[in-house]
Amino acid sequence: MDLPNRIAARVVPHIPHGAVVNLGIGIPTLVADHLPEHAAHLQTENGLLGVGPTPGPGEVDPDLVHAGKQPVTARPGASYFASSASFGMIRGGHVEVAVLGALQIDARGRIANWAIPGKPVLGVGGAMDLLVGARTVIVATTHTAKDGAAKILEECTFPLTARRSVDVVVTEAATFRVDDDGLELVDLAEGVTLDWVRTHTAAPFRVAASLTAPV
Amino acid sequence: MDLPNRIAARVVPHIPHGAVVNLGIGIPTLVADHLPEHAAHLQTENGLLGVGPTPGPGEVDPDLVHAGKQPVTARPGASYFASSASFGMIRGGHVEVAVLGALQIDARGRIANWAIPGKPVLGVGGAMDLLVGARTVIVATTHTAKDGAAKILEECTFPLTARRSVDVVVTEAATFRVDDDGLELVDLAEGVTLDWVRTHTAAPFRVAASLTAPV
Amino acid sequence: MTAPVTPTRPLVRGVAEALAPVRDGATLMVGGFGLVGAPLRLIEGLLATTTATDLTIISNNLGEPGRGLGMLLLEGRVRKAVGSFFTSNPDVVAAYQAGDLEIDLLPQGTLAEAIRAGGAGIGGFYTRTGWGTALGEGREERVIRGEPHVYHESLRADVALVRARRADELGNLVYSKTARNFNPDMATAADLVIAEVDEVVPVGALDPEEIVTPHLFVDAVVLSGRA
Amino acid sequence: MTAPVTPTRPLVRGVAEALAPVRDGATLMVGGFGLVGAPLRLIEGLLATTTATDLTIISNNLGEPGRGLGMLLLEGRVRKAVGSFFTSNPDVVAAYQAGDLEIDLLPQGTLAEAIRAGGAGIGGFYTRTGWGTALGEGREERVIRGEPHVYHESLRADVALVRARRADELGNLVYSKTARNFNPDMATAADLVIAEVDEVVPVGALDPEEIVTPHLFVDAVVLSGRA
Repeated sequence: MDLPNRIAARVVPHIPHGAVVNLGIGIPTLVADHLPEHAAHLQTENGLLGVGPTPGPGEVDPDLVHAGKQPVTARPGASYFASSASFGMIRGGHVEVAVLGALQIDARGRIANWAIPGKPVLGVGGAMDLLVGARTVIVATTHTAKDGAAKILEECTFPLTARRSVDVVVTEAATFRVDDDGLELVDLAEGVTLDWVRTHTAAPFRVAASLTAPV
Repeated sequence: MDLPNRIAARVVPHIPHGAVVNLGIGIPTLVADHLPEHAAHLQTENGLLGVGPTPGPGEVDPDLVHAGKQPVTARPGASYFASSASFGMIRGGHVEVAVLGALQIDARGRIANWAIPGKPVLGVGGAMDLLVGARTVIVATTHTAKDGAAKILEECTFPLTARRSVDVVVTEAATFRVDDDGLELVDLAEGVTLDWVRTHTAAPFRVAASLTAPV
Repeated sequence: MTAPVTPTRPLVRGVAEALAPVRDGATLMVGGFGLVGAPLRLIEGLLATTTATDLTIISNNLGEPGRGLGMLLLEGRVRKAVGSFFTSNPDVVAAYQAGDLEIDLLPQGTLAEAIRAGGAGIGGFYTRTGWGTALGEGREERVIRGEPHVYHESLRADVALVRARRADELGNLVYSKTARNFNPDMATAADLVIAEVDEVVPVGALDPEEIVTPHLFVDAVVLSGRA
Repeated sequence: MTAPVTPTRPLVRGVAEALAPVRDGATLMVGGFGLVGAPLRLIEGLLATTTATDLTIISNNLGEPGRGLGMLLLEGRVRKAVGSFFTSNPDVVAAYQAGDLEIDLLPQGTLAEAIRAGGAGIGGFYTRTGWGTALGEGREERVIRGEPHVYHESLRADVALVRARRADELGNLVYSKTARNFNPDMATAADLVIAEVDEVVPVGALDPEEIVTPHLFVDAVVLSGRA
């Protein structure tokens, strides 16, 4: 499995069976491929509840796409709605889980995922609404940037997407839960050491008792 | 024809062919019976565009009523919608004509039709929204109250329904147009004299040239 | 199309089971325009299967004398009513005058908009309706594009009781004609949403273009007994 | 059911005739999420049959390079864009950096809500989205039920160009799947609303429960040529 898919697969255990879930663009979109059949109702903010699998080559309907503008299908029981209604669902707290990507995450679990200082700020999409409105937010991201720099930082240097902290941060190496005291490391991927995570994480975090117990 | 129907019939010439029209409860509702077939699209604020005639005794559908809660039918091309959407149409200026009843009308053409001083104020319905939102508002009312008192007054003594002036006032005796200078008498019903109207109207009004020309 | 997502628990409940979470002092939204589109079986169930009292009811009307929400009023279960037209039920006028009932009167469009806003995560909004009238008094004013508006906060409830024609097994809802009215708005604006329907159809039986209330809004479905 | 109300004038127009009222400096809402549900024939018509320029475009995106609204941009017709996601078209970034294009960036939900509010006669509203971020800076704040919100005024346009699947002869509209997106909201929020459809059906052919945009919003219908 490639890196993005490894991360996506690690998100699955955090999604309750039957939940209504919105998957952001990028790695979050891949989560769909790893969810057990029928485990969740996927909402996409361009106006569909009940996103199904990617269509086969002959089955593409140009009027049926997800928020990443890629072709999808609709499951039985799906419904279509206007953008204002879709964001009413999102802002109104009717989407249980949003899985979002992130450029940076701070020590309080707040994320930056829409703008980079020094570049023109010309796109935000639904990121701010999802982060404010979803009942639970899971971040799915590589542990470090392409240049190896830490993405989990004391403070974000990029503009925040919202003041709200996310609930879970999932990387290829580690999983953190977020509470009022900040980040808690709750899981290490197979073959990853606590030392590796400490070296590649620039924010303080607690380590769950389950991970420090003698083996 | 009884008095309410005589008033309703006098409203018809003021409704453009093909207009979207909301008819208030009471005399305004009767306007539907006097509109030429197909002349207007009737909107009712409980969620229907395309109100048709009253159903026959065996054809009543308890789920199909107008804002006065009486059974109606739906014309071909009708549509149903939620209350928030219905008032979106009304407030948003998408209803061309509202015909409303009135308890009092002032010299500027502002109306009171929802509350009486000294009685508990427990009902307003859609009156304020219609008066604010409809592009043209026509009042259909008896010229005087049941006790013979004038309803068209210098100032309303009952609470106003909105600060907005109506456009036309139609009674069994007279029709007034309203502009920035107040009321202008533009029509007298057959057999009604200017003197009668002056006696039964407690607000100043101008008389249109067409009515004062020598006969 | 692939198979539907299996519901995690049965959506269709008995009246008593569905209403069990209603607490004393709760705020309830109840659909309907008069009795048209009112969830009458659920309202009867509130009386017959719960002791919930001291309720705040958000509904366009309070039923008719001894019918619909009018029953709830006569049983002394209602502390406060938020709506637009109560004068069609003389019992409401009497209860108000006796000091037994608090009333918050809103223009009908403002009521509908406040419910829709509550469901859509909008905190409050400005409308021209009511400005310069007795119902606008004491409200914050704001001139927008040259026109005066008044401020209203959005409305939310603990429980919404709504009436629909048909549900599928996921809880997607479609309505019947003007019985739609406040129901779809209220179905978005409460922590617990219970829908009374005539009929439950299999998943996939409703046209995805035609569904008015997507299932994510609906927590429980009760049969009206009028299929 | 009785006979339908006869339309007072033909609703279906040619592209040039429908677009003739578009003036220099006009504000246009244009439906679509990227190119999905975008009224491509009307956009092409703006270029081919009008000289309208100095336009303000309210749309989620500005098309793709040389496609949809992207064409309008390359022809120098667009002065300002109001939307939520422009980075997918590098031409937009270039025009902005060259100082040729003004941009007003809104969160997508705020954009949709502002359009819906404009159509529904709501002057402005408060949302939590964007509070405490760069996009919330300088906006009026208000704490509602303990949560900070920011204020947004509603949006209106002179003309809306929307894409639907099907119209009836009165102008009632139904949409196709996720090509619905911003189109029904925009159809409510402009002085002149032109719908591009694949097909026009007789009055009565659409189910009244299924109509998404009632005809009172629609001023003209143009055929997409893709029936």
